[in-house]
Amino acid sequence: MSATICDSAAEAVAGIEDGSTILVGGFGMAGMPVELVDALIEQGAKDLTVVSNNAGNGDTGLAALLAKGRVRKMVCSFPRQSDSWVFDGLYRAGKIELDLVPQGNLAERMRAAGAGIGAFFCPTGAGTSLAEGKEVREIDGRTYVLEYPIRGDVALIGAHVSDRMGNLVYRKTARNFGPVMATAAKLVIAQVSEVVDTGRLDPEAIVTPSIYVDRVVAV
Amino acid sequence: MSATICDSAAEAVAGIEDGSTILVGGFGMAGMPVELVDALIEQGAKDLTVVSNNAGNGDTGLAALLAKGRVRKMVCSFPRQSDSWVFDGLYRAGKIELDLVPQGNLAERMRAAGAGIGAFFCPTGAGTSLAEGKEVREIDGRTYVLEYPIRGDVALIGAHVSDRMGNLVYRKTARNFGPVMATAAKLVIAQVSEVVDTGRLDPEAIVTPSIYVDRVVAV
Amino acid sequence: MSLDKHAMAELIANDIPRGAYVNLGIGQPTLVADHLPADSGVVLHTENGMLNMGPAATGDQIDPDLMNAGKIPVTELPGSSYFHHADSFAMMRGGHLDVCVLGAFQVSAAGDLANWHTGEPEAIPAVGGAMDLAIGAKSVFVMMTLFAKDGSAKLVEKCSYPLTGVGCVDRVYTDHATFLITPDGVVVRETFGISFDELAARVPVKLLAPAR
Amino acid sequence: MSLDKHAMAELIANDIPRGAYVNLGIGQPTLVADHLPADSGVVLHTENGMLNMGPAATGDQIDPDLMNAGKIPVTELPGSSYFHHADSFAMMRGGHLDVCVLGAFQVSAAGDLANWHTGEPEAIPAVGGAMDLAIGAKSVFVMMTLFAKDGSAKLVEKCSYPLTGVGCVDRVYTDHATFLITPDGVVVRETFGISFDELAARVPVKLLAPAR
Repeated sequence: MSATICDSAAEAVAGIEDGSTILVGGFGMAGMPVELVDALIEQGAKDLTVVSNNAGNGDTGLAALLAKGRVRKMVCSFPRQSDSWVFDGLYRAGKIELDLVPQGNLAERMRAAGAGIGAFFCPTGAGTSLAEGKEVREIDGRTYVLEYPIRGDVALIGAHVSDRMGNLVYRKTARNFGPVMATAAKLVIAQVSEVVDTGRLDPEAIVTPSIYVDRVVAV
Repeated sequence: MSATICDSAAEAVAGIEDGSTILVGGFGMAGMPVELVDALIEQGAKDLTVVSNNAGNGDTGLAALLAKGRVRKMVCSFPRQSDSWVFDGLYRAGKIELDLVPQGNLAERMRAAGAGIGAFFCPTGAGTSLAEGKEVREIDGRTYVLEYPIRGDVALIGAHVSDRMGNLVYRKTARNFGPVMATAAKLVIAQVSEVVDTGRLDPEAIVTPSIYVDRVVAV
Repeated sequence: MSLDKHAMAELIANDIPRGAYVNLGIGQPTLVADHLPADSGVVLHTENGMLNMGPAATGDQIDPDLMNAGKIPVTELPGSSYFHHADSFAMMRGGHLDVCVLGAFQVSAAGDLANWHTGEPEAIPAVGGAMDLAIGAKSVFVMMTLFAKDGSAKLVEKCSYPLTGVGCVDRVYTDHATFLITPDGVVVRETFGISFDELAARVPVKLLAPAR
Repeated sequence: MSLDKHAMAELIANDIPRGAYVNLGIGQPTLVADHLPADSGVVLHTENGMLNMGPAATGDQIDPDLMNAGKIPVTELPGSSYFHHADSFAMMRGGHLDVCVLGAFQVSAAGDLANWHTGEPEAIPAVGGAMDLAIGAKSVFVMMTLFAKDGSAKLVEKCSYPLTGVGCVDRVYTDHATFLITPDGVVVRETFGISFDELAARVPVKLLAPAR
């Protein structure tokens, strides 16, 4: 179905259930759907698993969601940053679970979820502690680790412009995880700077086709 | 290295060796690198394996390459078309080998080659004769077939515009296999309608970044 | 009276939910596009890399770079987008299309589909995107005549032709009846110019009467 | 005299082939960019989705949507392109980058790399793209000081820190020497302010003298 253009971030995140797995876009603050995360905090869903490259910066956005105790588990590549004190505290206190995934595997495992791939043999991390317990296979003389899809119940992403159908374009390196997460979740919610009339975006330059997008809100 | 802008299709295909695996872009005639295929016929490489969605139309292009007896094996999804008499004749005469691959597996297996994936479990074709002899695994209640990468020694693709570095954009459904093949071959040769100065293409709309492109020729 | 292909296409078109993302297979299924209501909001996908495909191109509209999966020149609608083949088939395989309408040689009672190869030894095999389409969409509709030229039913207990996909078909639209493939068996949703009993006598599959 | 980090960066910059596609890891390796000749044609990749990244942004150039993998604001050069994370890491993992320059805690004689985790139990683990970078590029260069603060060599027989990648390092640039990891063993390419014998005495790895 074509995307629903929402009037508010609150409307956009309505109905997210406790226990959901939420994919949250962004690399640092670029592409981070700040207003959607704030709305999710207001909305109140808890016992969440959050999949995102980082584990929150400062005291706002994802960090604020963590601080409220809403997140049971973080799946990410790089939780430790200079301003990740919220995650650091919860982790050291044993109040949050961490599933550490190499950044490319995070992206490729979500891509697999979106592309209907059941599992894939990946060379990244072979022979390291992050591959411990995983199936390993030698193919053409190289060692590969079997990796499974990461699926979301919900994806919250930040894009640049949407048309009224939900076709999305991004801006510079804020593109990062958004297009992949949009393929990997059942309910995809995008915040954008602007919603334009359908037909205004160049069909050759659309990065996320509307088929992947359920709700859009301009913030 | 940045792409070499060639003066002629002959220069662009120079050095292709006998026995090579050649990925040839296009879906029907859209995106088909006709001038490069013609130059390859002139160049004379033989005993080729050609990977392309179709197996040639009419008497020109890929069909002409087949007619010259240069192709040992076709890897494709749809060889039988109303005007595929050249392939049909060779196949019925036992003069060409056929590896029939479902269209999406053709694309995904080349994508795997370009993305450094060793193999992947794919649901397409499970339980059919095209999966016979292949490794099968049930994952989360669904049956998947293990598929391996398809790599090319050379890719011949048709794009729309290149800049002088080799960044490529395509046009409408002529995009098809080009971007995937560009990632999957050691030597990637693109024919385009126009070469423009670097900086003229919108960085947000480039489909094939220059890193994948070795030679470009305007035809 | 049994349905002709246009009536079948209209029936299918009316069963496609508003705003659905749909792939119409090569051949008769493309007729479905002609019967979609103007305000249906249905978005057509073509596996050669496009969403929101418009009607067939005519005259000056014909552009050799813009064709559908059957290699017929088509047009684009506002909101269309282009993507490469790996992305296009990821979209299909990943279950993002709502409905796919395909032709068939045979469909089995368990929803197995045979539509790519007659299995004749002299035939040149060609599969295209058939296997990818069969397993990809949320709902797979088959559009076919119920009986082959020799009078045998194409809805069968077990396909004799090589399979395209296993257990993938949800509904079968034919000229004589519409069938739902359910976990409980094959349900006849409606018949056209034939009684349920007559149908049951001619189709070698246990048929369940429509739910009332 | 041993090299400071700028001299090491210059040495590496001069070893990068003209026109190469290069990823410079977070930290000291980013210094390499400052020493590339203006006409080098080297194209920088940043794993957060960009090719042909320009120098760090200053003043009005700063754009919150344009940063490198270290989350430092950067600029774009003519011919730059953007792509999403799966495509960016496919580019790395698929072996399309010519050179990647990484920092390290330790490198083993067999080219194993340890650069992501000190293994201390209280440390919060964070890997980022380190493992993807380690196994992806055609050539992996390490840039590090040869000795840790406690005086122990960071070029070791076997890494004691958790591994980032196995057998992935090709060259090790340090303040005291440049080492080539070869199938025959560790070759000292050149030394800086230290003799080969002194180096061999301080590094617990069998070192081969440079080829003459």
